[in-house]
Amino acid sequence: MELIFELSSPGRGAAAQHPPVAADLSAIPEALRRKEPPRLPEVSELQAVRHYTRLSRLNFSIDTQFYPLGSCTMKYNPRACNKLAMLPEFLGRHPLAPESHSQGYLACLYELQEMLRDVTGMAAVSLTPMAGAQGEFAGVAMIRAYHHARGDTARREILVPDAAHGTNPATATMLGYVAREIPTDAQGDVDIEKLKAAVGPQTAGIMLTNPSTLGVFERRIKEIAGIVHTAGGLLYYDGANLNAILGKVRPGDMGFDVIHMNLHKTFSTPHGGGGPGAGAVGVSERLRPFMPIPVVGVADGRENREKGDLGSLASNDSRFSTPDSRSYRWLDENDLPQSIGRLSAFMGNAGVLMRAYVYARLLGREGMHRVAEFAALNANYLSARLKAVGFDLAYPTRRASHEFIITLKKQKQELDLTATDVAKRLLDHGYHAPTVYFPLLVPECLLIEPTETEDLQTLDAFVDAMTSIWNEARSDMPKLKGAPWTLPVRRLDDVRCARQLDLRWQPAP
Amino acid sequence: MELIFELSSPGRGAAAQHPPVAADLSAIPEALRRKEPPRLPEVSELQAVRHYTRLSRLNFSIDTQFYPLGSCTMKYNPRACNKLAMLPEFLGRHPLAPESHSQGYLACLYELQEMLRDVTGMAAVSLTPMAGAQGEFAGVAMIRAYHHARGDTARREILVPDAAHGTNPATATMLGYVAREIPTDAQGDVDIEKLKAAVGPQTAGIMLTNPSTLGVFERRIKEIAGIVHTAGGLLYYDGANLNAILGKVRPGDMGFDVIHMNLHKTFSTPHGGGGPGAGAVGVSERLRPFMPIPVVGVADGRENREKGDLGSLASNDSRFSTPDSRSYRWLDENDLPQSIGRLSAFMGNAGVLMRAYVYARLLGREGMHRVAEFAALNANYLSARLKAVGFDLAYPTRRASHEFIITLKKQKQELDLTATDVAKRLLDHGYHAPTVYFPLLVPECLLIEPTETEDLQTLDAFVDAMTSIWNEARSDMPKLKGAPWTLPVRRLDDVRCARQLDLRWQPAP
Amino acid sequence: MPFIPHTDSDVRQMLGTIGAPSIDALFDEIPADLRCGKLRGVPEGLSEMEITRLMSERAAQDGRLLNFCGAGAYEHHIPAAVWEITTRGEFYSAYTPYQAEASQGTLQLLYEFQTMMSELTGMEVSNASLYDGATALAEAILMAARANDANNSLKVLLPRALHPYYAEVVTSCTSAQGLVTQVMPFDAATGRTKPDNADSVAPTAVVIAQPNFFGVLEDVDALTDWAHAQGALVIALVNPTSLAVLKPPGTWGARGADIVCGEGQPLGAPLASGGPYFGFLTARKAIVRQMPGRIVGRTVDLDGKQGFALTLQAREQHIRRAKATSNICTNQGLLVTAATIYLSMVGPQGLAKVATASMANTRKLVNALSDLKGVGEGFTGPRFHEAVLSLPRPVAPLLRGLAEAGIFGGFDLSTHFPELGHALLVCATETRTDSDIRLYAETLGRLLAA
Amino acid sequence: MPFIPHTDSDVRQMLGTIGAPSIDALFDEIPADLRCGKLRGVPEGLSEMEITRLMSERAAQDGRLLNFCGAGAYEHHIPAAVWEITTRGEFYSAYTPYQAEASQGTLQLLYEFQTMMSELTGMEVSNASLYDGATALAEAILMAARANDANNSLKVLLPRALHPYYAEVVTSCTSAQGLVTQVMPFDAATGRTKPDNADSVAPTAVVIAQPNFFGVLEDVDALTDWAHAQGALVIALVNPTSLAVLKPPGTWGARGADIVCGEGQPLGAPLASGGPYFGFLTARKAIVRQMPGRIVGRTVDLDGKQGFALTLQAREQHIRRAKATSNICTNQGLLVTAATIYLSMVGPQGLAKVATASMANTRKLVNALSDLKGVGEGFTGPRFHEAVLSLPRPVAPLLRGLAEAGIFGGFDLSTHFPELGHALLVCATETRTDSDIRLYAETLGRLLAA
Repeated sequence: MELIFELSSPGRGAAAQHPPVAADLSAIPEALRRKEPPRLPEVSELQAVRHYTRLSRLNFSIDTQFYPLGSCTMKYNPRACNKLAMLPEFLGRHPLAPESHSQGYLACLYELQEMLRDVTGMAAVSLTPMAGAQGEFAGVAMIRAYHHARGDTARREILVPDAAHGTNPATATMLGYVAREIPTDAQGDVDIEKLKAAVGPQTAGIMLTNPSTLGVFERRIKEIAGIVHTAGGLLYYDGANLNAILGKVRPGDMGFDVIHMNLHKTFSTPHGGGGPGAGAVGVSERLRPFMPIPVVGVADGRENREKGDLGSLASNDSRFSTPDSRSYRWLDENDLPQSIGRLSAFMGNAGVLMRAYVYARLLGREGMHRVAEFAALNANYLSARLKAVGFDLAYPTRRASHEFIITLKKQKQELDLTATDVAKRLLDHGYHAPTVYFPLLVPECLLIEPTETEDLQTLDAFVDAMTSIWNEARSDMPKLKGAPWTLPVRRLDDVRCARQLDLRWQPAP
Repeated sequence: MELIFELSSPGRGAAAQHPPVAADLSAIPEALRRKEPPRLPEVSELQAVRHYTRLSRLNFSIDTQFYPLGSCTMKYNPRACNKLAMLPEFLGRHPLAPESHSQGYLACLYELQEMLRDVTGMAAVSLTPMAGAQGEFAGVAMIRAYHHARGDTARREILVPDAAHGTNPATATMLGYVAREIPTDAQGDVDIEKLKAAVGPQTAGIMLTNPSTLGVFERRIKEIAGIVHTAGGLLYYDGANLNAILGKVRPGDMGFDVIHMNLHKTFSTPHGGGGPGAGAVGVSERLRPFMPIPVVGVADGRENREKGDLGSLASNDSRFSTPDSRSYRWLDENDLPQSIGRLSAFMGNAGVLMRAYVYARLLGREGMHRVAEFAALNANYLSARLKAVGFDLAYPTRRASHEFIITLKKQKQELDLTATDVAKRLLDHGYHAPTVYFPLLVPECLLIEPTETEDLQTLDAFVDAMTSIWNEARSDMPKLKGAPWTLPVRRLDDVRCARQLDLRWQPAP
Repeated sequence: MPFIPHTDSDVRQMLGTIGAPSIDALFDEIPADLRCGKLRGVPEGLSEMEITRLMSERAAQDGRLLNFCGAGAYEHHIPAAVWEITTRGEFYSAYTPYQAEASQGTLQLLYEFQTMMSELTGMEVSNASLYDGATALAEAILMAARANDANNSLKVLLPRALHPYYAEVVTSCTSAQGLVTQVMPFDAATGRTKPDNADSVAPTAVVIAQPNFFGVLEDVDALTDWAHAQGALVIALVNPTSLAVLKPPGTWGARGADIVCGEGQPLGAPLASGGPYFGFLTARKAIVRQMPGRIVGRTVDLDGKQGFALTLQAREQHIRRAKATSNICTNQGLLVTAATIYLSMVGPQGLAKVATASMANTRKLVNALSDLKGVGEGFTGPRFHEAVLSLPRPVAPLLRGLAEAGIFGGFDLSTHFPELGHALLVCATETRTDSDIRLYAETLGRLLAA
Repeated sequence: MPFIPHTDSDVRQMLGTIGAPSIDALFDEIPADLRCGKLRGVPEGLSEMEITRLMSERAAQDGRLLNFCGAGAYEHHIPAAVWEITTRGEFYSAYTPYQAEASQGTLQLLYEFQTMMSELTGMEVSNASLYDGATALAEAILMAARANDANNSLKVLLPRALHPYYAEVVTSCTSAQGLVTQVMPFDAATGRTKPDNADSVAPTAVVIAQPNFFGVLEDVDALTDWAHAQGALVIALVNPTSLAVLKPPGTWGARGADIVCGEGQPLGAPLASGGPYFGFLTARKAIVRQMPGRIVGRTVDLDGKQGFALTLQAREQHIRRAKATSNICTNQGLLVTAATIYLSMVGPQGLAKVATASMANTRKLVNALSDLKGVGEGFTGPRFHEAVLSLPRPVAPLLRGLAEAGIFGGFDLSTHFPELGHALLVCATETRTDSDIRLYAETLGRLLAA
């Protein structure tokens, strides 16, 4: 498709979108004025609408395709979440608006904090981090602040399993730590002996995902927690895989001190083509003083109310009204003087939080319990069916959690079939590719996560597509190597893209 | 694509959409209860969202394609019209809500009436007809009521030019009239001599479009008006082509007694895949008592205010506030005892009227004048360019109005190229087909209306596509006869469709 | 220039190609004395920013009343997805699907809609919609007159317990074709329609409303058989929500209704001040060629692949002109889009719950209001989700008082049904809560006590 | 079961295939003592109807204040098309475009966005967005520290006239990596920043905010040249709307800024209580490999056809892990979608009008308020669309009074800038009308008179 700039004509514009005045630059000192206008597109409103509507149609999306994308939890994004977060009053609210005119909004955030606190088993929750990676940053920053507050500044290492997300070591680095890798054993568990050998007075903490990115539950988690805690370190839980255990087991109960949640995964806020996300953090009692601000509290100082209090929402007549008597306020550095501080100009990705709130209320208690149940059912079913087709599971003796790994190691050797080939050919079948080449320690891997919102027919049709690819690898390899064939473009030249950098349109000279 | 019913599984559902109660049928007398539930789809919310999102992508639309569709005025539908008509308060308003809580809504309708009155040059406007055809019905019904009110019940004929839309004679029939055809002369004008011969005491009126469906302006309109009026008949203006003359010439000034406007054409409300439309009617002074109800009036009885009064809206400080002092009310049979009555349960397609109102205010006075200017510019440009390619214009000596006709009479004889072939092949090029085989009196015709909202590049690209087809007709006729090739389906079997009626899905026996 | 994409240089180039000196010259065939000047009645254009502010202010001015009125338009929950998908450009800004190959989205959806309406009503065939419930009734009557070869008296029996505006629309739309209507009275105690043909002329068609305008459920089997016995075709006017739980018209009496029609608004269309809504119309297959409006059929393409197209167009005005079954051209495609998505999302179980929750809430409302002194139930017959209440005082001032308290209390029956005294028609759908109902009762109690 | 599509028979069939006796058995690797019971802190689920009512009530509870506050978030008109297109499922529910062939819509849009931001800022390269303006500034500082080979003092000069929350975010995000910040004061009369390096350590980077937090326009040429003279890289923190009419950072001083960043919210993102917004970051091409965040490039496919893909991924955490330029993973794709459509719809002329209309309205507001007794302008420097007012009384109670009258009067500077006394930061964008401004002046006048 043409670029929007190629539709542009000098002097064209969408007049209805212009303020009804002439542009008057006279109030700007001459030396500060722009000499040439920026080369933004000059198009009509119809041109813009048609261009971006057509562009959108080049995308895959949850609303149009199945995304068995491991570690990304691409589940249905209920439309109600979008619509209700975009009510005119919420959209029109200035972030610094007075608390007197923000009680409805603050009530939503407060209740979201409380619900997240309960599902994670933590002592308190801060909603401000704007993405998983920022949640990780906040988590490790709190670990650091905790040690420093005790005068313990010698801890320079963060332990990270080799299967971890790249954000984990990257985050450790951003906080000034050295990331030290802990290997995984053949069963996909952390190698406990290696862990024991690695911990010490230099250990600030460990960053774990459980179930791990290998798609299996870390069975000796309590033992790991004991080892790290004994060494004086803290445990960080990467919430990327929270969907696997929601309502089944809680990070707080496993012994974690801090957790970030990807609300755009487990709480189904949209991925939006790469964001915005939201990475709320939950903390144990000892990390509470260090939480990032702002946090929402109850104005009468009862913010440390007991678990379950929110349950009272369910008991009144209309089943959903807020107790009238409560009022809310922002907690800031005055309330949390040891806070790691502010991570965004205002309150993080507020609109994403509102969507997560709506989703959580729609699910409710029973719905939360079901998330992991049906995510696991779908993953184990798909895993069993693909195994029957002939695909090799990376951890065939383990239960799949909400995701599982197929390895093409054998097929690569025998047929030169790669994970990329399967991924690209799946696109032709109308399925988004699974996550490929991650986790790094499984060769030619496909990490597959169907999520709980996909139905049996869709899973079966996906197995049909995988079966067809399995057969094609033996009958028509060029078809696989050349895929995709039916998309707007065929395989793109990534090497050229990085070498001959073309990062912006320029007018023809 | 599968039908939604083929995705259904017994017991599945979108639970969040169910009222939170069990269905209790005990209050329904046994004899009146349904025994078997209707076979509606049982699908998840994601299945429904994905199915209908994907279905939508099989459509052409203004937001994705150029529609040079003669007589249909497929112009840009501003998104603001949709958004503002769907503000929660407007959507939540019950049609019978008290006037005290409807002043904002009534103000919009009243001002729309006033603006339409001015652009048509009529004495009064009623907004209630729900489509062009219902506007026609209302118009002819008023003509009938007018004659009957004078005791003149002998008029049994409505005159209709042979080029007219099918709705014109169909409407005459619905009102109990005989539709009598008047032929068109070689220049595309009504044959005046034949008209003179046809009028008489049996003539209730004449239904005209001007410019006609031949895409040319009826130059002797004043003379026609004189002939019909002298015979005691009234003149009905079919507003289908109002876009051609908006702000240039007014039906009221041409001598018409009644007009319907297609707000979904000239006032750009969406076609919606076949509706809803809105067919407001304007009337001359003598037909005012017969207008369909309800109409919006000013509560102080000043509903007959002079033209131009609305202009005062433009003069105050913020440029758009409503004069505070005015209040509005519904006018009904008590105000208009001779009304032809009610044409819908409530106020017609109210939401469509709101969209038209927003559009009219966005255009404003100057914008209205520009509609016809640029519609004519685009049509005459396209006509000139296609003529240069070699296509034959049906009326080469006439100015195009907002549309024009190409005839393939010669190419049909020489090459067996039909209007259908061109239409279907254009779909492959990404353009909606022009209107074909209408008007009926031009053989193998394509009626082309580009509208004022399309830009020069789009028109040029369309000419390129037409040129390519022109060449293909000489080099690769099977490519044309087999078109379309790139759409979800190829040419459909209409004959089978009508003979082997399959009008609903049935479960496999 | 809002929505005009032409630059000055475009205009010059285009005029050059045309060979015209100016845009104005393109209008040189219009007699000069007809050309109009400035449109004085149209104000200057607003920017989108300004009209947004204006409309927001007008919306706020009207506010939102807590709604207890039905009377032909029902406040139901509409899933957010319904209108987010319906207003996608591909549905919203598409044309009528005459070019079938470029319109498979709309056409398949309409085929699915026809299936759903056939299922709900228990009939064999459905059209793709009409304007609204009232005009659907008028079209059903005209269709019956065309289809009833055995009896062309052109007399139609309407229940007195019919929506008064529907009765007016029937008259507006059918009288010019010679149809005459006659009324079947209702029983003063039960509110049910009495099978009654006052004169000896056999009716061409009998209309049975289920529920009737008072919300009362008719004895449809008896009425249907009685009508058929007189040689009339039976037209069922039904609430589509109710069909999730009520006997479908196709199974009424011994032979079933012949034509079924109604207002589709409860299926996903917002109240929206009265429109756009849509009418539906289903029938026995034998009379499909007398149906008005568009119909979609399933067929195959050149390669034998399944596809959908408008069919039976020989009935329609653009082919048949003066001999068409109706002058209808547009239908309510966008609303049908919403309705089809709505029905897919609520499903048969959801729709049954909507129906019974609405019934239960109206029951609660009637109970709460009947506890007030002087307030009583109007009728004893079984009912769906509306009810008539008799009040001890004139209705209009009470409704004004309720509106001042933010409540739209219902439809005042005293104008159209003076025989009922101070009668009010109320409705509480599934969207009303117990506290809404309590608020209504308390407020009305206060007004009655004043 | 909301959002769970499984029927009982599906579950049975699936468990059979798996060979598991129950769903619970799928969790048998989790130690029993860790399994949790009921989530007591989560209430029962609501239907969509109920949550719709609840959210509507909460929205109504907060209402809408007439807004005169900027302070980092600006109320601009957003064309209706922007979010209607942005929330189309294909943009809204799409994943990060790692599978380029299935993501050309998002990727081409991001390439267009990068072009637009490069144009606005006058820089060679742009990334595809960061979280918000404050974190974009923090990332720009970290990037400068990596890129400035000549000076690794890790000292960064920030203007005192910087958004106080931005300063806090910079500290939160950069201090663990050893960066230290030092403040450049502002001139008490003009409000302009003074080029001032209090100690002798040469800074690694100097941040110039244009306009600064007080809305005052800095002498950016002089500041840029001064910073470069000390061996620092220059980071421009800019309001993107202003760049339609203000000198782009790429042309500041003799050599131009090195890195430009800012808050993208004014470009099509609603106020929305503070987010989601997006940060933008552009730079000289020479340091592109030090950029954080995603970058899209144009390339070709196997057939030589143009296409777009994420590029320079070797910088990013999922490839480079502990050695990445940042841990950033998600960006703010959906907001960038809105911004790109916004900029296409307003175009260069529209954006210039937004900028100058906002300047003019703020000028009118300042004039109207300064007419009140005891109210004065805070600074004499030229300004963009915000202004500091000095009030005769403490600000907080006056803001409360204004809020009671439905007006959000601005940002109270007295907490963060006590040296300014009773100072209030106000803003009137193009969305404010003359009567809005009059209403503010009248209301404040009344409060001051009380």
